[in-house]
Formats: sequence, structure tokens, C-alpha cells
Amino acid sequence: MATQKSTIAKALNAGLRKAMENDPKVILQGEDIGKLGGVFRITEHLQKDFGEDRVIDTPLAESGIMGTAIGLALRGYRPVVEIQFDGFVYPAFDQIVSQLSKLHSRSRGAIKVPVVVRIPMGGGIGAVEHHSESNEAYFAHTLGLRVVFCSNPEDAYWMIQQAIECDDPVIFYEPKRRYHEKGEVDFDAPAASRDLFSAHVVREGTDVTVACWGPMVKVCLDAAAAAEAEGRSLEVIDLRSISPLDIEAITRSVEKTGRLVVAQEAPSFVSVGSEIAAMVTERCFYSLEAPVIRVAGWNTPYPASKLEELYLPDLDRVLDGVDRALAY
Amino acid sequence: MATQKSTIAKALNAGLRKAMENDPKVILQGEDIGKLGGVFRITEHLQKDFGEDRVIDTPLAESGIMGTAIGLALRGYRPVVEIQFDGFVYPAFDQIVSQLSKLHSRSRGAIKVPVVVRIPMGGGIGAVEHHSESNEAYFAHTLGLRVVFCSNPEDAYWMIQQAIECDDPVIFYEPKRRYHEKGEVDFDAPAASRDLFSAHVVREGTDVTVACWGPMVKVCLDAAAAAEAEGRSLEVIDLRSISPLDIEAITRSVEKTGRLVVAQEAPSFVSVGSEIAAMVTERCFYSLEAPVIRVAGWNTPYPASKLEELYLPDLDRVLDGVDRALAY
Amino acid sequence: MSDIDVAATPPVGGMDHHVSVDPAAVEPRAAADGGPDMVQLLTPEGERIPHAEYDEIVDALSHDDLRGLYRDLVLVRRFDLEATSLQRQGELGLWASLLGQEAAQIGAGRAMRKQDHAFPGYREHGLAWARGLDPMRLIAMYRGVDKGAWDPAEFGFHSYTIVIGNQSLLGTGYAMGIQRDGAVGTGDDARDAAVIACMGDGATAQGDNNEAFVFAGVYNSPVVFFCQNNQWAISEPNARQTRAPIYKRADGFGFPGIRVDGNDVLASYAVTTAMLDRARSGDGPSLIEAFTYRMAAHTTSDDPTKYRISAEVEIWKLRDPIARYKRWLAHEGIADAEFFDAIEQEADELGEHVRAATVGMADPEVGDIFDQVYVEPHQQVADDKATFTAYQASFETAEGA
Amino acid sequence: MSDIDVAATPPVGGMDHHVSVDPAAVEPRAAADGGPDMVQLLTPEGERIPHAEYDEIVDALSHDDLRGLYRDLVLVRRFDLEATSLQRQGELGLWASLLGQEAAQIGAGRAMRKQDHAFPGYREHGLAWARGLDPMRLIAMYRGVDKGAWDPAEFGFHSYTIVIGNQSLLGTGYAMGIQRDGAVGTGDDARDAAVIACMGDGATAQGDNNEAFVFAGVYNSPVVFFCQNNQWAISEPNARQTRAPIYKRADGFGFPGIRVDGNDVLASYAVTTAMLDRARSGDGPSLIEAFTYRMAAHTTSDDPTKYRISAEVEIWKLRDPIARYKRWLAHEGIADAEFFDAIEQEADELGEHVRAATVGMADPEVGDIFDQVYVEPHQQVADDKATFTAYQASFETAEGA
Ligand SMILES: Cc1ncc(C[n+]2csc(CCOP(=O)(O)OP(=O)(O)O)c2C)c(N)n1
Ligand SMILES: Cc1ncc(C[n+]2csc(CCOP(=O)(O)OP(=O)(O)O)c2C)c(N)n1
Ligand SMILES: [Mg+2]
Ligand SMILES: [Mg+2]
Repeated sequence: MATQKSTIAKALNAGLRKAMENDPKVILQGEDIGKLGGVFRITEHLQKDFGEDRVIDTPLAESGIMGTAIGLALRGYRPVVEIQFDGFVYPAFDQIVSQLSKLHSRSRGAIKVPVVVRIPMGGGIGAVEHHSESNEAYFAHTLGLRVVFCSNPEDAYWMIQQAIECDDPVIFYEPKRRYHEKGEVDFDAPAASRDLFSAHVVREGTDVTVACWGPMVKVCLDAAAAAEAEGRSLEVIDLRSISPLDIEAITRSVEKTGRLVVAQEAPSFVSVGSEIAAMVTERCFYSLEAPVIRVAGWNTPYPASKLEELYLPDLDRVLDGVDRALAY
Repeated sequence: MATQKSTIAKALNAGLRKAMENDPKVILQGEDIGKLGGVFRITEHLQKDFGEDRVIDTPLAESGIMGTAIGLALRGYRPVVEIQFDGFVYPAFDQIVSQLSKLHSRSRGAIKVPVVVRIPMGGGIGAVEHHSESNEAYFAHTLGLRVVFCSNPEDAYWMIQQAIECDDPVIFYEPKRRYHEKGEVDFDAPAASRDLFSAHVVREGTDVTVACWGPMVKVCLDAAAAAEAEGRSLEVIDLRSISPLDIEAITRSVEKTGRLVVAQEAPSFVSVGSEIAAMVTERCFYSLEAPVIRVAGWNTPYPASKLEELYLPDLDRVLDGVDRALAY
Repeated sequence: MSDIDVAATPPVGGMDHHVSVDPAAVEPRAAADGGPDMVQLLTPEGERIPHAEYDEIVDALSHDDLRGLYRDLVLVRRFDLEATSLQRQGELGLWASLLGQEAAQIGAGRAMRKQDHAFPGYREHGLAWARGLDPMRLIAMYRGVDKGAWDPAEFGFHSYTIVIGNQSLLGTGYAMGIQRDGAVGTGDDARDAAVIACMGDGATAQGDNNEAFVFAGVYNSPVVFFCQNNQWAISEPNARQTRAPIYKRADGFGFPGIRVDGNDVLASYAVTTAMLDRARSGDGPSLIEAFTYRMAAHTTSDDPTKYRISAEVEIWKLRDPIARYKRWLAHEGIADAEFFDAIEQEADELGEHVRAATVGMADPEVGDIFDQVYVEPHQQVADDKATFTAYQASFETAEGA
Repeated sequence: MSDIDVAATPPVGGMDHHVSVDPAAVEPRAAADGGPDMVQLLTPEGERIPHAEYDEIVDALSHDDLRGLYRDLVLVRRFDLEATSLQRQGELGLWASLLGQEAAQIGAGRAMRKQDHAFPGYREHGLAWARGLDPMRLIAMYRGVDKGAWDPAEFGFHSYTIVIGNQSLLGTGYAMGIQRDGAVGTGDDARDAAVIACMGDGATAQGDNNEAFVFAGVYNSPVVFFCQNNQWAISEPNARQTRAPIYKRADGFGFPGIRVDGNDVLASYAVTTAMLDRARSGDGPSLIEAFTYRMAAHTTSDDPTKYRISAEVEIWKLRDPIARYKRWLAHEGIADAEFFDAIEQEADELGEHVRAATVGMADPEVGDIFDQVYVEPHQQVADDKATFTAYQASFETAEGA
């Protein structure tokens, strides 16, 4: 069918379906993912087509969802768990940190726990509290987990499939405010042809590197377009994976541009942006013309939604970061 | 009685006692903190002296401990919660992140939750899994919490009192492998005379700044003594508080030395060390002679105890970090 | 009969498709009635059923009290409908309707004394009303102006809680505080206090709620767990949350559980009154399962046609909590047409007030992002606020120039 | 009588000191017996009590089987004592003794079939033994050589789990997998499988265990929750963990709960056999409370004299699981002195083997720190390993130089 217009939501749905067709061990678990198809409809029609034993509506208990998913993985299944919103992953935190991330090393490799944890993340949808968080720092700091973000429909489609095929546990973040944005997807391309854990230069440039992931990629691409009008050439890197971090890709770009802006929705304090800044500075100490500039959510809890526009880094704040980097 | 020799364990016990005497609203909650006095005996004799209603042996359920502590705080109490070991705080993570850290801002200041969460942290005691973790990055990234570490008996005594007096929730880390190390404590000095949230230069020096906290302070002081023998002058800063971070104190020192090593037990990836590196580089870009060097636990789960000596940063690794900083 | 080897036929998708429990087999369908254990004082037809244990409590209510309950029910429903329509018109970000659950909440809320405290979820608009909270505070939260910024101490009504289960532990801890204040079992009606901690049927699956049962049981704390079983947790029916009826959960934690008709304001009032009395007098916790129905969507974001049939909703319409109560009041001569009209009028006024106040509601202060994160100063928040302020100012300067 | 106003006297420390529940008031003291509901087939004196439901199961055991149980009990106890003494001599970092709980574990372990799976805590040495795990694997973990590095699939015995409650959910999920594999209720004895998920009395308070009850109930999964109520959670007695007896918890989650004498190997075997059969045949979960006693300290780091009286331990000595079983075997003529001596001999040999193997145990590979963190390569771990290796090498170079 060649490429086709699709949304991230539909691409994820198609990717899940493909994975379920390819491997009968793939099963989905979560709250309301069955008849309803999930509150974002990412699992729409899958229960109808694959049955209640492969698309499991769970009790309302995230630790239970995570713990039983790990148990299913121990039995040879490949569970894909949906956490309804970012702010509801915390009841499962203990199972994720104490079991999911550690069983492989605890057993000196005897045990594999190929669980994918899908989390619709981030703000910008005018939601009530706990529905707009960017909590990737917690999981990135948890060694034993892999943490990835899709940012567009094309990636969503193959990334979810690769995440399911990966033998390590993967936290799979989905930028909820972009679920319905459209893009071209090649539904025939084999998922295995790309590398889930390598960063992607989505726009080449020469003056400043901008590293970003998930919902911020579009913001940064827009910023790059705006910057171009002012004669500034930004190189935008969609990191896709933040654990592992494709630090080579970032340093390669920074060696060229000499300047780096990291843009994220999460608060900056002790965050992925901090890590990138620390690592890049270590590796590019002599090529950096300016310190790494972080453009991030403010160091506060996510605010009431009427204030979220002021909280989330937007095009202007990214450009401001670029200005600050260029001011050195 | 002027100053007296004491251990961190005894100083904490004395500090808790003092706080309970000063304020009848101070109550303690935790597993085995009553008759047993806690597995580290930090609360020894307190139940006998203050009764079962102020020193509460709780059911074995950390979310329950944390949630009821918050409820008690809402009623006007000042609960001090003991988490038995670092690795057992995760069942309480949801209550900490979703309620403890957010109730004050949620209520636009109407609610205060002055809960202290005491966590014996870190490795080096030959323990089984989950008993040796340094998980401060999770809480430092959680705005709304304060996160502090004591590193010696003197500080333990006044810091625990100040933490209890603080109207914000405080995660209070205790370096468990140092519980029984001795130092002078002035049990008469009023707790209020110091600032819980400011860093302390524990040794002055001129060549390299070493920032550390909790159990690493002693390691770094020992390293500084060893370095002196080789003619290198290290300035060692005990951060005490990592949220807020006394960045002024660090930058003041770095402006002088031009070099910074951060030493921590936690894995480096997306950690407090990352943040310090990022911030210091932003603020001292022109005075840094070398990138900030992080000496940290390796980026893995904490290993089996026979390997912990190779995992934990020791004097040699700190000195190696210093060498690397000086190599620029 | 056939030469196909049935055993060798691989099940579809590699699975045995008979392993799931049929929800209907383990728990009555959502449309079922509450069963013989359910306390009901008023039938759906508005007939009063005598009850040895609870008549006394209801009989102690004056006609004014009884009319007051009606007023509560009607005004709360009107408020709720207005909020739903404001959401549809884009004035609110979201609304979680209490439609159908008015009697459960008003009954429980009116059973509380001033010194009692309620720990709500996110749908307790009736309880909030009974505690005297200005409904506009709820509107402000769902509009995104704030996150629920009232002072719990003022109303004995705590923050709305969105993370399922959290509030039960907070409520239990609060009740432990009441014990430590010596405000249980003194016999002083103005002193002895208790807590109501709310949960939904889905919420009973959550670890926090079960830990709250453990703590409350062990410490014998004055807390009444008030579970509104509205049959649905978004799209999932009771059978996906528990294999046993909810009120039976309590026994295994060492305290009584009671199922009450949540569409019967008198029963909800009576049972809650009895359980609060029990708690205040030092006899410990209890669990009330108010058997009711979520007549509307889960929230305005939800589309229930995806997962439930309208016939079920029709059955529950016949059990409407307000209709049956009105019928009884009229039949008993406690209220007349004039009274009902006056309440209708008041409801219209409330609706208009809520609409006007919502549309005219001021946006929040931008400082709210930073100003109440901590009680005491925090360097990183202060630094961010300074950066933010300078950044904002740079636009003003730019615009001014 | 007195002119002191009692009401005005402030309670000590600003508190009413009567608010705590007296533990003794809500649950029998730890030294109490298990009550009339407890299934017991052998009295502490070694007398066999007939039981309508369970005799059949026990009667089906051959004399070889019965002697085998004795052997298990004695060898496991000896192993455990040896481990304790190895710890005292500094050979282990820690040891969690199962002393007193042998019968509960051996009974349950021997009730399992090959295809069943156990999810243990950290004290399940008897269960491990029954599943064929080399006890040296347990020693390796408590010595700090590894973190429990066996392959669960090999033994149907999963990782030791230290974080209280985690394993029950893993076991329940595993049981959900068994259902999906069509390995329940087929009637094929070699195919139908079930799970045993272990917990302690203290652990029943943890959210995870209650969520496991919810999931197992809702999905009717083949899991037997096996709770060893050894009366203590470190220093806290049962009354601090639950207000109701533990076995009563199950009913409110929709499945049966049974209290069994955990010091009676026949009863533990019989009840577990029945519940596993039930699970395997598709009738769903159950909760077994094995009423027993932790004769030793919580772990070698613990000092129980701080919180419990020795009189209690003395009472439980009279209920020793091995002594009563030996008496019965001898009385029935199932085993004679020669047999008992042979087992004693074997135990001595096991002890010596464990001691020698522990002292001679190789240290772990340093690569273990890095090598099994991920299945597939991870850049940051690889970078750290390279740094580590170079750093280590620098010493060797330095030393070599
Ligand atoms: C911990 C957590 N997980 C998931 C959600 C998302 N969520 C919001 S309401 C809801 C269903 C709640 O059902 P129930 O407890 O029956 O209450 P009701 O909405 O019916 O009043 C879910 C799953 C949440 N708010 N918190
Ligand atoms: C989540 C968690 N919290 C605390 C601990 C510390 N801890 C280890 S064992 C134990 C008591 C367990 O008691 P019980 O469940 O009765 O089991 P037993 O040790 O008696 O076999 C505690 C509190 C832990 N391991 N995990
Ligand atoms: Mg509901
Ligand atoms: Mg126990």
C-alpha cells in the first residue's frame, strides 16, 4: 500500500495489531483498553479481533497491572501494558524499579522480562492534575530499563513494534498532545530496518544543535523553521531513546555547531537535560562555544491548565535558548 | 554539658527526642520503630518514653505509612516517618509524588504537610539486594520536596530537628554505613542556629573543588588528606541539601579552583551529579578549566555485596577523578 | 462423527479462549438490584419500607430537615447539569458528572457533623455541597483555573483527589489524628469526630484502599469508608474489579461492611449516620457500599455508548433518587407543589449564577506556578521565577518598543 | 471527692493514651493456638486426628512418601542451622532462618507437581528444597556472591523476593499465563498447572498482596496464596498487621481461605494438595494461612529479646513440627530407629558439605556488575564497563611497574 497519511494514534494501533499478528505471545493489559479501546483509543478494535485473553481489561490497580505483566513475561508472554496517564504510573513504581528493571541482572541473565510500558505523556491538552506529566527522568535513572519516545506517526509505527520485540523492558512514551497529528507512514516497511536506540537528525543545520524528544520535536522543528527566516541554521535531533542515550549522535552534531540547546517538557532539575549537558560538556569541552542551554518545564509541579502555556517550552522559549547559546 | 562524643545513630536519637519534647505534635511512624527501636535503633527507647500513640509501629505497608502520615499532618501533627531501608521507599512513591509533594501547591498554600521521611541510605554494609540504594535523584527531581543528607553526628543532631521544624516535606537521608562513626556533638547548641539548606565547606583548598553529600563526605575528606600528601589542595564541600541545591556555595568555590569533581554513590546517569555539572557549567563557563568530573556508582543496579567495593566510589576513585580534572 | 482431531486443532491465536471468567457468572449485572442484604428505606416507587435498625434515625428528622434534603438533591443536580453544559460549551476543561449519585452523597454529607472531615475523590459534588463548599471552587478546578484550592480545615472537606485510592489513606491518617486529639468516645457530641473517606467501585482494587482498611482496622480509627458503587469504572463493570460484592470486603479486615441503596437518600443518611456514630464513639471503622449508578458518561471526555447498553441506563432511570423522594414527600404531605416550585426556581437561579460566575471567572495569577510550591524559599524555584519574570518582561519591552 | 477537675487535666504529652487498640483485644496472642477453624491432622503430641475432607489425601501417601517428608524436614532444618552458624562465623552476610516453619514449607512444596511454580519470599528454604534447588544457591545469595541467580524455569521455583509483596503479583500474572496456555482444567495431570505465591503475616498488609487477591479473584487464576503466619513481622505481632485473622481475608475477595496448622506437615501437605488441585482444575484461587512460629530471630541481624518473651518461644517448642511427626512415624511403625539414624547421618553429611562448599565458594566475576543489566547492548553501561576496566587495569599497570 506504500505510504499513507496517518496519525500517531492510528499508527500505534496498527503497530500493536501487527505485533499481535506476528507473535501470539504479545498481549495487552490496561484499564479500559478492551471495549473502549483505551481512553485515547490506541487499542481500538483489538479486543474484538484478538479476544479478551489477549487484550485484557484489568482491575484499577497499576502495581497489579505491572506485577502481573511481569509474571506473564516470566511465563513467556510479551505483555504491553498501557498506563492510562503519565501521573498514574507511580503506584507501579515499586514493581518497575524493584522487579521489572532488576530481574534480568538478579538472575545473572536467566530471566528476561520483555514488558513494554506504554505511557501517554506530557501536557498541552488542558487536562486536570496528574494528566500532563513528563516523568522520564525517574525511569532513565533506573538502570535496567530502556526509555524511548515516539514523536511522529512514522516512528510510532515501527518503534512500538521494535519495543515489543526487544528482550529488555521498555518504557514507551507517547506524546499525547500529538496523537492526532498526521504524517506519512510506510505501513509496509519492516520494523526491523531502523534502530530504536539511535537518535535521528530530523533537520540539518550548522549554528546550534537542538536536542529534543517526544512532543518537543515538533516545537523544535517549528523553531528551526522560524530561525531560518532570521538566518540561523539549527540542527534538530530527535533523540527517540533517552536510555540508552545516543550520545555519539549528539556529540557529532555539537562538534560541528559548537552549541547545544536541550528542550524538554520536564522540569530541568535533575533531569535528562541535565545528563545531556553533563555528558556533552565532558566530551566536547574544547569544542563547546557556550554552555549547554536547557529549555524546560519550570521547576515546579505542573500547573493548573490555564497556566500550562506559560509552563511548557514553546517555540519562543526554544528560540530564546538558541539566542542565549549564541550570545557566548 | 558542652560537646560530647556521639555516633550519628545516637545523635539522631537525641535529636528526635528533643523534637518530641519540644513539640507534642511530633510523632514517629514506621515498621519496628517501637519496642525494637528500629532495625538501626535510631528510635530506641522513644516508645517507652513517649507512648505508643507518639511512636507508632505501623503495618508493613509503606504507602499506608506515607498516606496516613500525610493525613496526620493535615490534622496538625508533624509526623516523622522511618522507611526501613532505601529500597523500600518505592511502594510509597505514589503518595510521595502525588500527594506529599503537591498538596501545598494544589491548595494554593492552604495546606502544609510538614512530614519528614527518614531513609537510611547507601551501600557498604554487605547487605542483600534493595538495602544499599542511593535513590535521591528521584526525590530531587520531584519539586515540592526538600532533600537533605546528614554526614556526621554533629549535623545529624541539629539537621533532624530543623527538618522536623520545616513546614515543607523533607526527605531526610541517613548514611547507614556511618551510623556508628563517632564525632563531637554539641547537644546544647540550638538547632536553629544553622541553615539546613546551605552547603558547608568542610575543608578549604585551592586546586580542585570536590562536592559530595552523605556517606561520600568522609571518603572525600580522606581523599583530600591523601591528596595533600601529594601536594594537591582539595576543597571539599558537604552539600547537606540537594534540593534546594546551594549552587552559590559551589560556584563560589569553583570560581576559585576552576575545577569540580562531584562524588556520589548513586549511578551517574540522570542524577544529582548531572545537575550539578550542568548548572556549574552554565554559571562558571569561563572559569572552568576542565569539565565537571563525576565520580559515581556505576550505571547498573547495585551489585551483589561481594562486588560492592568495586561499585562504590572510594578514595582512589575520587583521586582518579581529581587527576582527570587536573589533566585538562 | 468427524475425522478432525479436535484436541489437535490449535486454539485461535494460540490461546484457549475459555479461560476468562464470564463477568456475569461472578457478580450480578450492573442493572441488577442490590440483593437482599441492601438497606433500602424508600422503594423506587417512593414507598417507605420500615427497618428495625434505621427507622429511629430517619424518624428523628424534622420536616424541615426532610425538605432540606430534597433541596440539596435538586440544587446539586442542577449545578451538575449546568457544569456539564458549560463544559460542552468550552468553558470547562472537563467535568465529572454525579448524575444519579445525588442521594448517596447528600445522605452521607448530611449525616456528618461540623467537626467531621470528608476525603473526596473527584466526583463528590454533592458531598462538597453538603459541607458548604462554594460550588464555584469545583468549577474553578475543572476549568483549569486552579487545582482545587480551598482550605480543607474550613469545610471539613479535603482536596479533590484524582489519583485513585490516595485519599483513603489520608483520611485514615486524619482519623488517627482525631484519636490522638482525644476526640473519640468522649461522649461529647460537639467534640467526637469521624472521617468519611470516599472511593469508587473501581477504586476498591487499588492497593492504597486496601492498606487503608488494614490501618483503620489495626488502629480502630474513626473512619467510614464510603464506596459509591456506581457499577462502572469508566468502561469496566464491577466484575472486572472484584469477584465478591464490595461490602463483603470489610469483614476480612475486621470491621463491618454494609450495602445501602445509594439512590435512597433516607437510607444513605441513616446508614451513614449510624456508622459515623459508631466511629465517633470509638467503635472503629466501617465500609458502606452505596449501590447506585453513574447515569452520565464517566466524564465529559467519555463515550459510554462504546461499552454499555442504553437498556441498562433505562432501568436505572426508573430508580431515580430524586423522583422517588419527591413522590414520598408529596405523599406524606411533607412538601407541597409550592415548595417544589420554589426549589425549582432556586435551582434555576443557581444555574444562572454558576453560568455567569464561570464565564466571568478571572484567569489565575501567573505567579501561581511558582509561589506555593514550597512554604519556605527554595533557590531553584526562585531562580526559575526570576528567569520567567525576566523572560516575560522581555516581550513587554519588545512590544513596548 | 477531690477538687481537681479531671476533665481539665491535660493528658500526658497532649494525648489521650487510651486511643490505641490493645493488640490482645483484637487477635489472640502469638502463643495462642490456631482456634477451632484450624485444620490439624497431627497434634503436637503426635496423635493423628481424623478429618473428613483431608484423610483421603494423606492416606494416599506411601510409607516411602511419609519417610521422605521426614527426611525433608530434618535435612532442611540441618541446612538452616548450618547456614545460621556460617553467618555467625562471618561466612554469610545474613541469614533468614526458617526454624519452626519446616512443616509448613515441606508440606506445601511436596504438594506441588513438576509443572507447578512457586514464587517465594526470602525464607522459603524448605520450599526451595522440595523444588530441587541446590541449597548452595541460597547460600550464594546470602553470602553476597550473587542475588539469587538460578533459572526459575528449571525448578518451577522463582527468584527469592525481598521487597515484601512483589512476588504475589508476579505469581498471579504467571498463573494468568498458565490460563492462556490452556493448562488449566483440561484434566490432564501432567499438563494442568498452578502457582504457589508466598507471603508472611506482615506481608498481608502490603497493597501488592491485596491487589494480587483482586486480580486472582477477578480472573479466577490458578494461584494458591500461601501465607506463613509465623506470628511476627520482625518485631511486630499479628495484631499490628491485621485486625481479623488472616485466612478470613480471602472471603471478601471471592475465594476460600483456610487456616492450617503450619507445624503439622501432614495437614500442610493435605490442604495445599487440595487447594492446588482446585486451582489446576479451574476452580480458581485460594488463601492458605499456615499457622506457625518463627522460632529464631527474624534474621541473624535481629535481636528478638527486645520484643518478645521467651515463655512464648517455650510454648511453641512444645509444638515442634519435627518432633511430633517423628513420634507419629515411630508409633505407626512407618519408620524405625535405624531410619532415623540414617537420616541423622545424612543431615550431618549435608551440614559438612554446605560448610565446605560455602567456605570454598568462589567470588563472583567482576563483570557481573555490568554484564546482565540488559539483554541487548546499552551504551551507557558499555561506557561504564570500559571506564571500569581501564581503571582497574591502571592499578595492575601501576603495580606491575
Ligand atoms: C491511580 C489511577 N489510575 C487511573 C486513573 C484514571 N481513572 C480515573 S477515574 C477511573 C475510574 C474510576 O472508577 P471508580 O473508582 O468506580 O469511580 P467512578 O469514576 O465510577 O466514580 C480511572 C481508571 C486514576 N485517576 N488514578
Ligand atoms: C516493602 C518492604 N518493606 C520493608 C521490608 C523490611 N522487612 C523485611 S522482612 C520484614 C517483616 C516481614 O514479616 P512477615 O511478612 O511476617 O514475614 P516473615 O519475615 O515473618 O517471614 C520487613 C518489615 C521489606 N523487605 N520490604
Ligand atoms: Mg465507579
Ligand atoms: Mg511473619
